[in-house]
Amino acid sequence: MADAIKIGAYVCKGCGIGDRLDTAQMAQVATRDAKASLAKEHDFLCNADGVKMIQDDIASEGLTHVAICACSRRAKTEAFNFGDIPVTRGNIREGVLWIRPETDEAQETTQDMADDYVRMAVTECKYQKAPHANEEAKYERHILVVGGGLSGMTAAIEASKAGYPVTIVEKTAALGGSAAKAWKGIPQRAPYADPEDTGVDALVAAIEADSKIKVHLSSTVTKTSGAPGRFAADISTESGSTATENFGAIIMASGYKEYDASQLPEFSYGKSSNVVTQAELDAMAKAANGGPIKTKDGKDVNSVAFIQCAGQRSDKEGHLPYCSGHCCLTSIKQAMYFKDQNPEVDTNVIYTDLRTPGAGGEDFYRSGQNKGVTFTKGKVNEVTTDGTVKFKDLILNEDTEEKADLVVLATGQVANSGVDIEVVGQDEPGQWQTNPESVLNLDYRQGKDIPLLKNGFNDSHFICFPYETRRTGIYTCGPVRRPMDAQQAIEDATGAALKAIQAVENSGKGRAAHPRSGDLSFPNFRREGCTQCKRCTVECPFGAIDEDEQRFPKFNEARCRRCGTCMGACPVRVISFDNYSVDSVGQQLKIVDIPDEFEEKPRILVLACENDAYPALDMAAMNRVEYSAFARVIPVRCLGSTNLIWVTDALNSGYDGIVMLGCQKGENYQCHFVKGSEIAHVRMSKVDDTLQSLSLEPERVEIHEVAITDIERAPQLINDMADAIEKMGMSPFKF
Amino acid sequence: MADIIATNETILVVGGGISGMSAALEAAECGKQVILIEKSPSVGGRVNQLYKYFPKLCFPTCGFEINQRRMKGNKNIRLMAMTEVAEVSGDAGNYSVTLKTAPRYVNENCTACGDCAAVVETEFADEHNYGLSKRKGAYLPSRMAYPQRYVIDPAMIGTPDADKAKAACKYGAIDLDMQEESNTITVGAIIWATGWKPFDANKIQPYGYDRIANVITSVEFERMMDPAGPTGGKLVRPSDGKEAKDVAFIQCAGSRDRNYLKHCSRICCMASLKQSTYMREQFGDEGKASIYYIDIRAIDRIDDFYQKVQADENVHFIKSKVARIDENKDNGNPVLRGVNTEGYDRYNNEHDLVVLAVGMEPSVPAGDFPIKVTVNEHGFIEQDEANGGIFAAGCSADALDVNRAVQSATASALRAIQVVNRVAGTEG
Amino acid sequence: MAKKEYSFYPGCSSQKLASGSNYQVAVDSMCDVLDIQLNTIPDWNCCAASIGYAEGGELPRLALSARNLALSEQANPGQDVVATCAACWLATRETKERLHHSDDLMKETNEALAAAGLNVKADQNVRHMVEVLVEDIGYEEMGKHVKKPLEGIKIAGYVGCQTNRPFGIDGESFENPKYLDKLVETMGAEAVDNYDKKVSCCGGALAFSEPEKSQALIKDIIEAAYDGGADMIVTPCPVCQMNVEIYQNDINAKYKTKFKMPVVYYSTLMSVAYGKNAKEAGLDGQVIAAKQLNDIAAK
Amino acid sequence: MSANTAAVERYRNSFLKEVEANVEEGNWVKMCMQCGVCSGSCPFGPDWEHPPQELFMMIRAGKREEVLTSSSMWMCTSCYNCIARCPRELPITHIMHGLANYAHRLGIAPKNQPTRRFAKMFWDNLSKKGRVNELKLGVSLYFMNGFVSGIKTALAALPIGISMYKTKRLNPMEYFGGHGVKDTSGLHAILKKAREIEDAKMKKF
Repeated sequence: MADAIKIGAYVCKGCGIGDRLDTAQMAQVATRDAKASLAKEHDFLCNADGVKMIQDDIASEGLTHVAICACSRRAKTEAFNFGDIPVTRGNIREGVLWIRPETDEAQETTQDMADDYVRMAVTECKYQKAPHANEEAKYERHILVVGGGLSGMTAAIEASKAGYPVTIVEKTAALGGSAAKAWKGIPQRAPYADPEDTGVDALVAAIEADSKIKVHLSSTVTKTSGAPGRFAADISTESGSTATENFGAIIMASGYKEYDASQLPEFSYGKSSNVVTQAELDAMAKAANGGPIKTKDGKDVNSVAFIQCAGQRSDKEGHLPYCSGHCCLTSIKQAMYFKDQNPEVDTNVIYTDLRTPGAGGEDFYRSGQNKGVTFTKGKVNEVTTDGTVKFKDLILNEDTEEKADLVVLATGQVANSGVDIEVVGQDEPGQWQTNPESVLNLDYRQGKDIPLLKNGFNDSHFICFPYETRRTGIYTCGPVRRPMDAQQAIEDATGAALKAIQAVENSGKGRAAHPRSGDLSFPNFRREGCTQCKRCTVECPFGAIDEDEQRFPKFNEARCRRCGTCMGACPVRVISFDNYSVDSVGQQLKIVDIPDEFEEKPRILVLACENDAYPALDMAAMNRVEYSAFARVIPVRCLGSTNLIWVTDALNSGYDGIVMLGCQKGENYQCHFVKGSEIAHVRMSKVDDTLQSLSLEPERVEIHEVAITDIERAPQLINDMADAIEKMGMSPFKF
Repeated sequence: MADIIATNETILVVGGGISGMSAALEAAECGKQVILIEKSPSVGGRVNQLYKYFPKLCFPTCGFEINQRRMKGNKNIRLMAMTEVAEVSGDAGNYSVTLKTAPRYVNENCTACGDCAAVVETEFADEHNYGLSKRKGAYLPSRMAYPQRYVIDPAMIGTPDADKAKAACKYGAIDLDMQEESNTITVGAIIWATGWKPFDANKIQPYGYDRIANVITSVEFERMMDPAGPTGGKLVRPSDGKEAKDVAFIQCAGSRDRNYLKHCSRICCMASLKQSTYMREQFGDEGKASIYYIDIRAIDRIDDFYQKVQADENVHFIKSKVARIDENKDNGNPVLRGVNTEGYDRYNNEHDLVVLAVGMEPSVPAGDFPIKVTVNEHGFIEQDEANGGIFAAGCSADALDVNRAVQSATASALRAIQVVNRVAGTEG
Repeated sequence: MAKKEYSFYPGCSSQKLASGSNYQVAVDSMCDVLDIQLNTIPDWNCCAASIGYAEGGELPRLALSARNLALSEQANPGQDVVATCAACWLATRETKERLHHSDDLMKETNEALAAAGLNVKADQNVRHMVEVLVEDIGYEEMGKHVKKPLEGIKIAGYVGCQTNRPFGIDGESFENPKYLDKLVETMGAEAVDNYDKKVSCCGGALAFSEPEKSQALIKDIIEAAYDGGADMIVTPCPVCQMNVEIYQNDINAKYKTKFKMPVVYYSTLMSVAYGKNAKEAGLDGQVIAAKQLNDIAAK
Repeated sequence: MSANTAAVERYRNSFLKEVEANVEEGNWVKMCMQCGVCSGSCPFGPDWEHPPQELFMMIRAGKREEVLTSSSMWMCTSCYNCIARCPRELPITHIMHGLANYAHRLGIAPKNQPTRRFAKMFWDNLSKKGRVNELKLGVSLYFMNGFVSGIKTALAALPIGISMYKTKRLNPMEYFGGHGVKDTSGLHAILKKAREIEDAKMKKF
């Protein structure tokens, strides 16, 4: 293919490049060594005139590819956009000029560096194809919402309002979920003073009136296969009948169940009918329907004690380690049930930290106090069957007790998040009880449900990107994602609906989802070379790859995030992208000029993750932090895409050291592809064998976790390698 | 400036902080036309001034890099920096908006080479560092500034320094005659994401922010940790530059208080818990933190972060709203006076430095919106049918942490899309 | 400037031969210069200060101030009520606000007043003399009348409690009000800046019943003034003035200090600066003589 | 009240309701969020056995005896620091006054609490003639602990008296007459009526 293409190389002289480097030589290198069809210099490439020159060449010379040897790919990105023409960037300004001292002795090595970056940019071009959307891309506007509670109904209505048809699958016989069981809700509008209607009835009515929303009651999803744009879901009724429908995207709003209070014997739950959970109290209030709430045995209630964090925020066995977020507000709301009906009823909320955040929360707290609800900072140790609450009053600093006609336990939310596919069958004591039955029944090789983040919730791990699940086109919302109250659930569901719509639109055009949103490339797979080793199917962080009937990997492009982890995993290198491949990197590192060992000019290959490490090096350059002129930096999509062959090739072709810079891995991972960096680390732990076989020192290959703020450290790591090489001596593999 | 193409199917996003950027990107990635305006010279907003996020202790610039790339690659977004809304009229599906764009004095030729800054001498308080350090009169607002283009401070215009800057630029990027521009456009929906500002600590008189050198705000403390910040990443006392190894954090500094902001600002508890980890990060076992609080609001799953901090014996929690701070004239130490209400202990505690966990105040005062929207008594925009096609995102809607702000922004993007889709008549 | 008229509530301490009588003398001199006319409320009564509560309780206490307001409405209709004593001002203003805050209280109070054929609307402003000076006269005007600038005197502005809290002077903060300092500088003297104890309590109400406790507070107030290099303390409150001035010997005895810190009223400062003699300025009322002021007055 | 009932009443609102009904500004007590800024702001802080915010918690906890017999609220010197700083707008100074007054009326306030006794004299002094008669007040104060100690205190205070006399800020003649309002009968009528109304409002608990 290499001869079919026509590459134009452009060397910019602006920003001091022309003053410090021999750009004519660079242009020559482009054509002579890297075989660019033409190479030109320009004083100021990114301005209108420079860009026009390139456009003219494309038109007149019929260039198919353009290599810009100027500033970093992160700068002037918009200026160097020529539509379908693939563009590569040689990072001369940030990558060479700004990290090298302006001295005579540095001149030669700096020029070498620049020349190599020209060679690399042109070479990368050769292995670039303008990506075209994959054929399997389908445009399906229909959205599946699993769960008919407040979150699910909201998601459905909001998606429908934007013009997208929705199908709701609800396990029970009615819409409404937990919210429907509440007598009233926490206020969501100023003045945040009184409990207000839950809004559930209105939602149900709106859904029934909405022709674009279909509802399956007493139904579950028994199988989900396919990918964004072409999901197929089996919806089965209790009676056993099953219908299959197609969807473009899925919203999982399977909600929560209340924590099992019978695990709190110390609070006499189950032993006394006057010890109830928040949900039970709301049911009693609903039954009372505005009248006085009686005890289960029909007696008047003159005093109520609310126990916050019952079995929550606790490391005790069987308790929930987290805070459920809504309980403080809920207890205030429930205390108001009594106060509004009869101010003479005493209501006391026993808490350790009263958590009523935001504008509305604090107003509601104040309103509760105003109505005579009292609040006691205390730690409850025991509730006896006669309703005596024994606790330590933390303000008065004494052990004391209160006798109440009714005791309400603020037990928390446990997510209905399906099976934990990463800790299969997990149900050890001390853990929240994970749901044995699946919600989505995904027909994915990696498991039936969405991977969990923590404590059984399917939350995103990214603070900036709250909707990033590890299953493309499937978004969770409401209390299944994170403990939350109704107001948050509504906001969350609306956001999830947007993401579902986005998935529909992008998968329809074959575009990637976050973080490479818009990327049209997708993994090409050379079936005949495949050895069915399954590494790609196992390692894909997004469960995009299944197996077909003949046990070959089956790529579901629309599920793919284009990180290239599969490409890095493949031992026989049969996976590649149109614009990113084993060659597009491998050939770059090979074209680098490797002086023989007596020249004392070592070469260090730096593979830097384009998300954090590469920007960090760019910003180091902006701060004029220097690093070794022997480094040759190549950005990679994710360290997970690093194929061992690059390391072997580099070592064989005489590189003296290799530095790999990826994102943080482990519990607080920063890797934008979740597992990429981690997988790379595992993969590279095996590189020692390669090194031994070549009888090279293991210190020649280093892999590090780097943050985007490591402006001093990232260059330092490169310099450390340079020093190490100085000690170890040059690689013997220079020919 | 090139013509702005906008129709009543276009969504206008006001404010380029994390909420505005997210709303704009989410809508644009659904294929909608978006105009994103930001009043300062670059996007990023408050989070870009943070050192780390809680509870992951990761770096905001990391997500910002991704968002920048999303923006660079998306033709549906038109970003206008240094631009504010002057007037709005009309209704959902058809708003007429007048935008005012302040002169940057630097055009798109700028390559961000920095030659202009090199020759300029005049210095100004650096907004990015809350005025704790100085920047040149020709400057790049921050290392990650986007658009990556320099700015000439308006105060430079007419000075010889400005001419020096112009002369230094080889690319004709500096245009000292640039004037304010006004553009009136039509849009279908507006997402209001003007965010928050730190509550003015001078108003909290008992804490002597205006009188005591070693009383600072949480946002200032955050800048100190940034290696590129005013102190080069060192936690030092403003009074004498000594290392601040024993720091007191005062919660609800301006929040939950009828004298200041009545609402709870939600983020401050987590912010202080986070900042208490900086003490160890910087000083190891010698770093000590004391947190004076009323209630620790580490809501939902991030409560485990609170538990982690609690387990650190170098972090102390005192349930108390500090009554007053005096200065020990001999060593410049702030002296905190108050009562620990858990069992009534009276304290007069000296610390090296006091950090006021200042509250969140909506950036736009209730009266200053260019068109009528429903604003609650705390200054946040409420969700209300009466707002028509105007939707609040992030901290314009409530005191929110980053995660919730982005959720809110994503939700507001859909609400805006619902309006423009109705206009386009594509409701399936 | 045209003559300004106010309905004046002098208060017990201002009476002839009472602890604050010198204050009254200086106020009269000051007002004379500034062309302020004070129309005393006829037959005014005590406000019960901040100690009457224990025996008096709520309504009787409020009724006392209400009576004064009622009498003021009768005799000086439409005029703001002005008090020179912090306690008097506070009690009266509090009464006005409480009556307007609660219709019941208004009703009950008027029931009580009716017993003496009185009725109160309480719609006039109730102001402290320094408010009149700062808001109605203004520093500039006050400065114009200075004949003998108080050069070379360093003065600590001790605002104390009740002139400052809970109402305070508009635009000033509770923790660091600046008006006394501005006033001092307007009179040509130097103000101690960031005077630590500016708004600390002198133990006021408890000076008699708990002398040790309150004198401990007074000690700090005077000490801080010395630390600030003050020659004297100035105050707008007769309770503060008395407490801080007259117990210095006891304090010296108890704490082995050598305090001899004059404590004067703002009105005394102003009268001297306006060229009044020592007697007119109430300087003869000083238990601890303010020598520098005497000297200037004598010039 | 017996120990058992006490147990039942704990953290019930009976005493809180009593305070709301009978104590000046007592209806604010429930609004406290236990931040303690009042306790930390009081100039007599260390002298409080139970600072305001703790008193409020005790009221909620139903500690009627401990609260009303406490000397704490008598420590209030009316400096209004607490009111100025309270984030919840509680008129703490007035509540303290109210609690003291209520305990005093119920006759269970600490007998020898000096401020309580001084306050009574002050009121008697002012209510008789309508204006405070500083000397009488002073003299009776000195003798409030009995004749002998009275002489002592009087002598101790003598230098002050003399200095005040010298500066014409104290009038010996005042003891026999001195200041007062003209319409004493009217004033007494007002106070009598006010007291009647207040007593009538008092709820039984």
